[in-house]
Amino acid sequence: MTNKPGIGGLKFNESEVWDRSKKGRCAISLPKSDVKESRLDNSLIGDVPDLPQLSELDVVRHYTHLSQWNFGIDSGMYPLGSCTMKYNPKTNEIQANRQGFAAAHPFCGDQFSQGALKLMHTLETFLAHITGFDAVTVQPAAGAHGELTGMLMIHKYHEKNGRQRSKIIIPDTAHGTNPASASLCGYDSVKVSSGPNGILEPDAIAAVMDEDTAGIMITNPNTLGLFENNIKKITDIVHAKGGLVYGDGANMNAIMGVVKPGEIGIDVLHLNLHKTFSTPHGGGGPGAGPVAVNKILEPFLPVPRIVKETTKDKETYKFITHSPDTIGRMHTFYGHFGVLVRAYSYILSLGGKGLCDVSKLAVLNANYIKEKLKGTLNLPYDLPCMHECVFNDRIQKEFGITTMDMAKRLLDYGFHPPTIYFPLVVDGAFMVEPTETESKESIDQFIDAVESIAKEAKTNPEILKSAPHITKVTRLDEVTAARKPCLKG
Amino acid sequence: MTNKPGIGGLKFNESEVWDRSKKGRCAISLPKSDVKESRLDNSLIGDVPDLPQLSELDVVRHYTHLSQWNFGIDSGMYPLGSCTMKYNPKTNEIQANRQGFAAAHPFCGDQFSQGALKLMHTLETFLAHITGFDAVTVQPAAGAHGELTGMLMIHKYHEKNGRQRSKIIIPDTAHGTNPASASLCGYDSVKVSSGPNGILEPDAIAAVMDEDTAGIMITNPNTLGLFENNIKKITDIVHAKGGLVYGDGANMNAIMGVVKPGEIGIDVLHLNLHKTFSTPHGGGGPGAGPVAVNKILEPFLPVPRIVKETTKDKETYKFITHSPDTIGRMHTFYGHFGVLVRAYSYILSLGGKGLCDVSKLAVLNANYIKEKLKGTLNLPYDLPCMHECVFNDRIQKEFGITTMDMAKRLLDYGFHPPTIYFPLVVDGAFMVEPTETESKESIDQFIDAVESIAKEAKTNPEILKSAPHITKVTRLDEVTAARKPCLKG
Amino acid sequence: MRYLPHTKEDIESMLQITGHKTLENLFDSIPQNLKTNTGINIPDSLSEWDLNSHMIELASKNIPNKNYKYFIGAGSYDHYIPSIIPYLISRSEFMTAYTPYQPEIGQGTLQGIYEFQTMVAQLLGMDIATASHYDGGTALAEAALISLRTHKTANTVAVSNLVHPSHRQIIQTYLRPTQFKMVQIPSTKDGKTDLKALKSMDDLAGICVQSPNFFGNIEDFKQVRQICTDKNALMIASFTEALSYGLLKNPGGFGADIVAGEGQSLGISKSFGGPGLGLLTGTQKQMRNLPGRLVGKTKDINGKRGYVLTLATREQHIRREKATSNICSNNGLCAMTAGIYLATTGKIGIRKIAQLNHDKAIYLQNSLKEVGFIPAFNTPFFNEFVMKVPKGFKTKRNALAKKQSIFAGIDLEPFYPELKNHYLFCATETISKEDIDHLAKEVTS
Amino acid sequence: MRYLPHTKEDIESMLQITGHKTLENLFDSIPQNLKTNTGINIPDSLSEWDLNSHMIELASKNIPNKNYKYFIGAGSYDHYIPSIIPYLISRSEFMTAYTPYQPEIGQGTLQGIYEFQTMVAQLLGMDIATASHYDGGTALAEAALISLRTHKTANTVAVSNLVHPSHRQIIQTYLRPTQFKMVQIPSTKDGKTDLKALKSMDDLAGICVQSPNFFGNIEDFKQVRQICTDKNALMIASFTEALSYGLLKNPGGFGADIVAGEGQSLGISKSFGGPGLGLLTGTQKQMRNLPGRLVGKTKDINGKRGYVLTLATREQHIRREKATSNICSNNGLCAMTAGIYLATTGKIGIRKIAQLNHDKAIYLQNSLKEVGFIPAFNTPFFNEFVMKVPKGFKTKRNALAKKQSIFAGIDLEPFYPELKNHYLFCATETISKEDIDHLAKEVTS
Ligand SMILES: Cc1ncc(COP(=O)(O)O)c(C=O)c1O
Ligand SMILES: Cc1ncc(COP(=O)(O)O)c(C=O)c1O
Repeated sequence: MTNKPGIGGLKFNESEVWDRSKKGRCAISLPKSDVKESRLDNSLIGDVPDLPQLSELDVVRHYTHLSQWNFGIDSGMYPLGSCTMKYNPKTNEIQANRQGFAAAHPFCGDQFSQGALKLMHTLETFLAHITGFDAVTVQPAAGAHGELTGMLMIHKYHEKNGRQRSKIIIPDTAHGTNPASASLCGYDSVKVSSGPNGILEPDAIAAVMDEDTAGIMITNPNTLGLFENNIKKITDIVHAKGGLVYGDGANMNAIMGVVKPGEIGIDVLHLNLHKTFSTPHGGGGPGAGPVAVNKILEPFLPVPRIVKETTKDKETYKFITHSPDTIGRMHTFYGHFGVLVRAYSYILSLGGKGLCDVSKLAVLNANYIKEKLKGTLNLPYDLPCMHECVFNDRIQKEFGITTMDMAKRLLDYGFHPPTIYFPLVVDGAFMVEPTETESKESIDQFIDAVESIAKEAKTNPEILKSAPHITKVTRLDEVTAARKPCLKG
Repeated sequence: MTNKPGIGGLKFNESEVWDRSKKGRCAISLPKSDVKESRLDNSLIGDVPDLPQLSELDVVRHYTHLSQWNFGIDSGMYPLGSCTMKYNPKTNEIQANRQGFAAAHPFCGDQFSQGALKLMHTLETFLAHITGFDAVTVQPAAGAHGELTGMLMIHKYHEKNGRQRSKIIIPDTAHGTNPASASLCGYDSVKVSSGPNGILEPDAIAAVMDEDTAGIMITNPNTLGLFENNIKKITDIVHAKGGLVYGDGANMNAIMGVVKPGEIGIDVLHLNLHKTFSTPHGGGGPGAGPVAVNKILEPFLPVPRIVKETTKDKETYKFITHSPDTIGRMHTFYGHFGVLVRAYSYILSLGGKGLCDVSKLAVLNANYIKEKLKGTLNLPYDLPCMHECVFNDRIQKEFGITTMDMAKRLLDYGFHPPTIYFPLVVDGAFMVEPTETESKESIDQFIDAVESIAKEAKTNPEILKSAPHITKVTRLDEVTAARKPCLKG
Repeated sequence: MRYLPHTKEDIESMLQITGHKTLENLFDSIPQNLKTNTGINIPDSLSEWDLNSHMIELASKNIPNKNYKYFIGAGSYDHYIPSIIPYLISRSEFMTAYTPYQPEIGQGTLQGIYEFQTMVAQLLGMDIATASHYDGGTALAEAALISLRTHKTANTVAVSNLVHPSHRQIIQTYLRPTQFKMVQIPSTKDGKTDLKALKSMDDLAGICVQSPNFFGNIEDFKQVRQICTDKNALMIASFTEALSYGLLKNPGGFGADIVAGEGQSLGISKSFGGPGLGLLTGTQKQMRNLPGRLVGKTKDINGKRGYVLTLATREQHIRREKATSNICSNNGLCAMTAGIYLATTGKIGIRKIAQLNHDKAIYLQNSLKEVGFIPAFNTPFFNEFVMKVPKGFKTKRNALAKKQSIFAGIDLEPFYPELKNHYLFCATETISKEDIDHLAKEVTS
Repeated sequence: MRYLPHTKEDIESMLQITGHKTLENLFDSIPQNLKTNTGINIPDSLSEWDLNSHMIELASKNIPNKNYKYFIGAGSYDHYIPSIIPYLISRSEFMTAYTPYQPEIGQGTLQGIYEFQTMVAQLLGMDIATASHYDGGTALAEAALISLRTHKTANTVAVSNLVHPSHRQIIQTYLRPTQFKMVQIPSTKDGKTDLKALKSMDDLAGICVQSPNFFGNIEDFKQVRQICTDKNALMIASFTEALSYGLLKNPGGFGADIVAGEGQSLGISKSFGGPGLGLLTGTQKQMRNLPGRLVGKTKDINGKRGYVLTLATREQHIRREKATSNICSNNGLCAMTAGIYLATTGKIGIRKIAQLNHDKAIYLQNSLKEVGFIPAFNTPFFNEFVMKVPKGFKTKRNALAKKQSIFAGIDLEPFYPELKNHYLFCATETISKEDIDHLAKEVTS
């Protein structure tokens, strides 16, 4: 590949922050004290925490250098499957940082929080429209937190019906958070395998669904990037036995305006605002995992809920905490409000039609990559895909090259690698989700890179095995890290 | 040197912006049109400028990549002599970007611009206190612009006295802007050499000063980092012959609180807010070059001027444009207001005492480097220095190594090189100005780097001649660039 | 739309490759009956400029007067945030990265979080700090679950009723579907956890006490530790005001097994309650029981220092249904923010600022005393305390909030019905003497 | 102080090396009589927090109402600035770098400015654009000097009196000490430069006409070019509204030799008039006469594409007293900003936004007509125009400014005494129909 995005350049070593410390420095501006000092009883006072002592410039350089070692969406294509790494618009940051939002105290009272309440309430309505559900809570703090919220509601539902159940059906393609969330509700996961073409088969579900099973957790489109065509049959089977259907909506980016989970038998669904709705992932959160439900489950939504009261002359919004069947509270306050502001801004910026375009183009990009690369990499399921496509290293294995090697080599080419070794059903999975904000040009560059790496796998496998070469550090010893954990300095 | 700051890492190639262009893209959000379109006569309408067509993410990635190729103060030590590259506090940016300042229109009228007027007037007072002058204008847009302003005032002064003069004395150590500014006023530069110990000798001045000479331009501390000890004698000589003394205050960072130019015979002085007063240099400006004058020259200050009117119940500020002897206007509006806000914030943050500390520590850092490195590099003038010290490559020459080679090698070590080949009186000058915001640790690292490079000069000169090695590009062909200029794509 | 780079030509040439006529055809494989025909009922795209006006309007509905003054805390605190923090944190290399699954290009996040773990462990006096949880409440719920899961026999956790009310509710929510129970420890009339009552409780897997507690009062962790040892229960310490440990003896010092709490005070904006920062720390012994991400230090194959996510075998993506928790995305950028804040304040700043919080709170309490407010307890506190208010206060308070955006105390009755006319007050370093004097005048006049 | 890293120990150990007892001793070499004993009479250091309050207060004294509306331009224009621009420009790698004297680590600035030069040349239809000047006025003064310096015989430059008044004043200031003269070209009653009068002027080195001119009217560059040719004078075109060339024929198209003007409209905030962006461009023939920085494209020794500052032999640091100008630091970051703005608007956006400016201005003029304002001229304009106002307007205008931060027109009398009761109005894309209707109502009622 001629002129790959990745090249070497000058970066900076940076010691651990305390190695910059020098007794007597302080980087914060100390507010002047205008009242007299009041000493607490000595028995209550502790030693001063031994934090580093730096100047303001020390701090700025330290974190500037650290940032320069990171790869973000603004640095290049980030086709991390199942993560929907789309462009995070800068205007959303401006909105979230407005004093009226950023400085709002959660206990000012409804009367003084109308802006925040209206925003959250409107966002709930938007998300209900997008997913086809009757009610939404924006309280959950992340996708997994949304899953737990949803599963708690299912659990409470069965309890309310007077007979709790003990199991939950989870496909082998599910994300790890699904079974983990179910376990937190005391449900045993019953694993079902997807069929020969990567999607669930009704018979498989029918075979395990019974009156002791609370329901099923389905990710649709699933983590192979395939749409679960039998979803309606499956939900019927589950419903027929009194179970409920949990939908993992992390992949909603594929189907906005095309399919509404609420219309095809899903009872409860979570969304990842930090995926589909462009809020930055921040190197590990914060995200937000709103949960949408149908009428049956609405009574179980967590509190507080937001209601709108319209009198002829004005609208007012308020929190209500009294809700007899609620599962209770999931967050200390009302969820990740700052993240909600960003998602709300994104939805307004795209508009209803824009969101439909998003899904079409996301799916176009994924299918384009699938078609272009399927000769180069093995494609376990050669079917029309949705937002992502999953390859593996079967072809390269013969040269002793693994998915890991190819991923690391992609770093030298200047790309963030795809998600690897997930989903577990594909061994050596190489899971590519381009998202709609990548242009044809950058996608073609990515395709070139993968093709050229596939060539190298034949002609020069060593360069892959020893990759990456131009990053600040190369492959790290994760085994020792886990065997002799060093978790602080 | 073990563990030098500079290391290699992953960066990104970036084409020229138009190579990213694709017909039909637009990265700006188009305001909706709520009025009907009115066509101008076709004869007036031009072809659409052929600007690149990009998406928002294209723009963000393009400029993010470009930024990653740059070295700023936040990246590391930047000891560029005569440039005072100190830390640029982030809070100053916050202040300058407040809507009340950033969105202020210059023609709102005094009544609606009291905040801006008060800020500028107060800043003028502060600068007068710091420099010991009677009046200040903050209108000049940069140091050289300040020089021109000052020289125009001197010119007008002589004119007013009924006899214009034709020459101006300029020491060989002066910055290039000095003679260039004088030329703009039609003065011929009379060059005087500094004496054996790098400063001007009264006799040399006396020898050239006459009734046809408008005065002298002196930089003090001078560009060798030395204080002009004979300044008083010199100003007396010049004044005795009816000349005036222009002071280049670009190096004010050395003497705040120690010497006030206005008290030692200087008649007019410019300051560089983008040096002494921490405003960011922005890769080539914008800066600001306020000019301070004594009573004699005050009538000649450029218009508009800002005056304060105090009535018992309130203070008001206003612009006055009528000023019979003024040299006229230097800027379309009132100068680089946004830069003034930053400098004003800096002065308030340091306070009077803090500014004195600044100079002491800046001078301490420079003397420390001078002492530590004088064995390693040749020190043409081994005298107590002020804010900077000037070495050269005399020792390394013997291995065929030049200042240029050492500068380029410093890049591999992760430091911005000092100013090189200036001042012209020192051949192969290597001019180090650390500023007060560099800690002893970073200065010691710099010293280590220079020492280790000096060793390499002996043991491995090739590595210096071929430096830099880890930057995105290495030495560029400046000759062809100038011979066959390619100034646009 | 400026976020969507595809031109008509791009779409056509790509559709040729994928073998579809139109974009709609990409979804042909989905059965028709599953597709929606209701569209998306959301207004058309707003321009960036209309979005700005809309959001300015909406934001202004929250805090009308920009010179707001908060005399309230209760889990969300108004502290100064140095301008370098928003700048550094907004650098896209931090802001737009995913969880560092590829450590070679995530060293910025990884070293930053490793340093955060270290400084938080320092602050709380614990061996191990996790990379972050959603908030104080969810972190505390995880702590409760650890004690319950790891205890041989007991299936009850005792939680002081002076733990933040929301935190107790979250624990309830998390425990409901399990076989575990939560019992509440009553409080004494001097506003502290009733340790005598605690002594009489049995079969406890864990005992959870917050200090400073919801009333702002400092609890007696020494005794709590003793009781935990006697009852062979895990000592779980919690907090909502992280800055208090710039001044107070930290829970680690008392031998807490697990410390969980809220880190919002460490440079994170209030943002109507979230995102904050869930801190969860433990002793070495708890290492493998602690849920959530952990960054560890290691070397690359050339021996260069580097950092990785480690001990993943506790986590959902490896252990799936057997994981210690379902947590995946956490509050990484808030942890990075707190890390920068701790490095910025440093050893000198953290103590000075903590002391200042205490000084202002004492001055506030004295000022209110002088105008007829009565301290509900005389127990040492950090920057929050409870006062019985004179009558007529409620209306005055609302007027102040409405006219001047001054928020004077939180009515405790909704949380503790027995505390009619009791308000929880707070003062931080952002409150000046002048502000306090002004408040005192306003609430009397 | 947080900006000063030196600890007591640092200072002591460093003084040992330098051989001084105290910091004061560092200045012993300076004769005592030269030292000041008046100290620095400036208040003590403000904390970051007190600085914030102080600046918020000061800033609020400027534009009390944040929903300001500007119906004024006159060289400073209110245009939308996309949020990506402040973000990108504030990245410290751009913001805190010096002029790229070491190109190997300044490629970001260098390529960015090279692209800026290219796009500006494109916008104005010229061969060469310099890297930037201080503002439109100083750039124009440099242009005038070029014509005067390079002309064999003439020593006069003719400047239309419809060139921005400040620009004319700056030219005056710059010419005063020289042997050069400036003469003004009168204007016609349809608000354009009087070209007939110009024809009668002789011995001109350069002729300078602004379009759109200070009244907003579009000048006849075709004729100007003809006259310049006949008189063998350099044609210098100037402008204050760079966006107008998104719609209008550009000066290069008419054969201007030099084009100088203000680039503030290209993504730069008004900031009370500065820093703006001085644009100075010329034909190939003028290359070596153009003062200011120029970035050129070249290769490194490995043949890699790269950029450098070039043609430095024109500049003060090489040529010293013989330099084409004394300019050194210019407005680099503003040029980078404009470059980003031009790349963001692009070919599609620049035309749409320019057209929108014109549409709003026309709508504004019509609305004002309907309420009794009379157009001073009927000459085509871009986004500014002059109206004769009904009496009583001045007071209404002030009230509007005071109460609603609406600034309706600039009184032209101070600039052109003959134009009593004439105001210069402007409308840009930031003004909505609603705003205009509101203004029309306010100025009648
Ligand atoms: C399919 C799926 N479900 C759930 C999750 C969990 O979301 P979160 O990380 O926000 O908890 C993810 C995140 O990677 C996911 O990809
Ligand atoms: C001594 C001296 N004088 C004058 C100047 C010119 O200042 P400016 O670049 O702001 O025009 C400089 C800048 O390098 C300088 O160092």
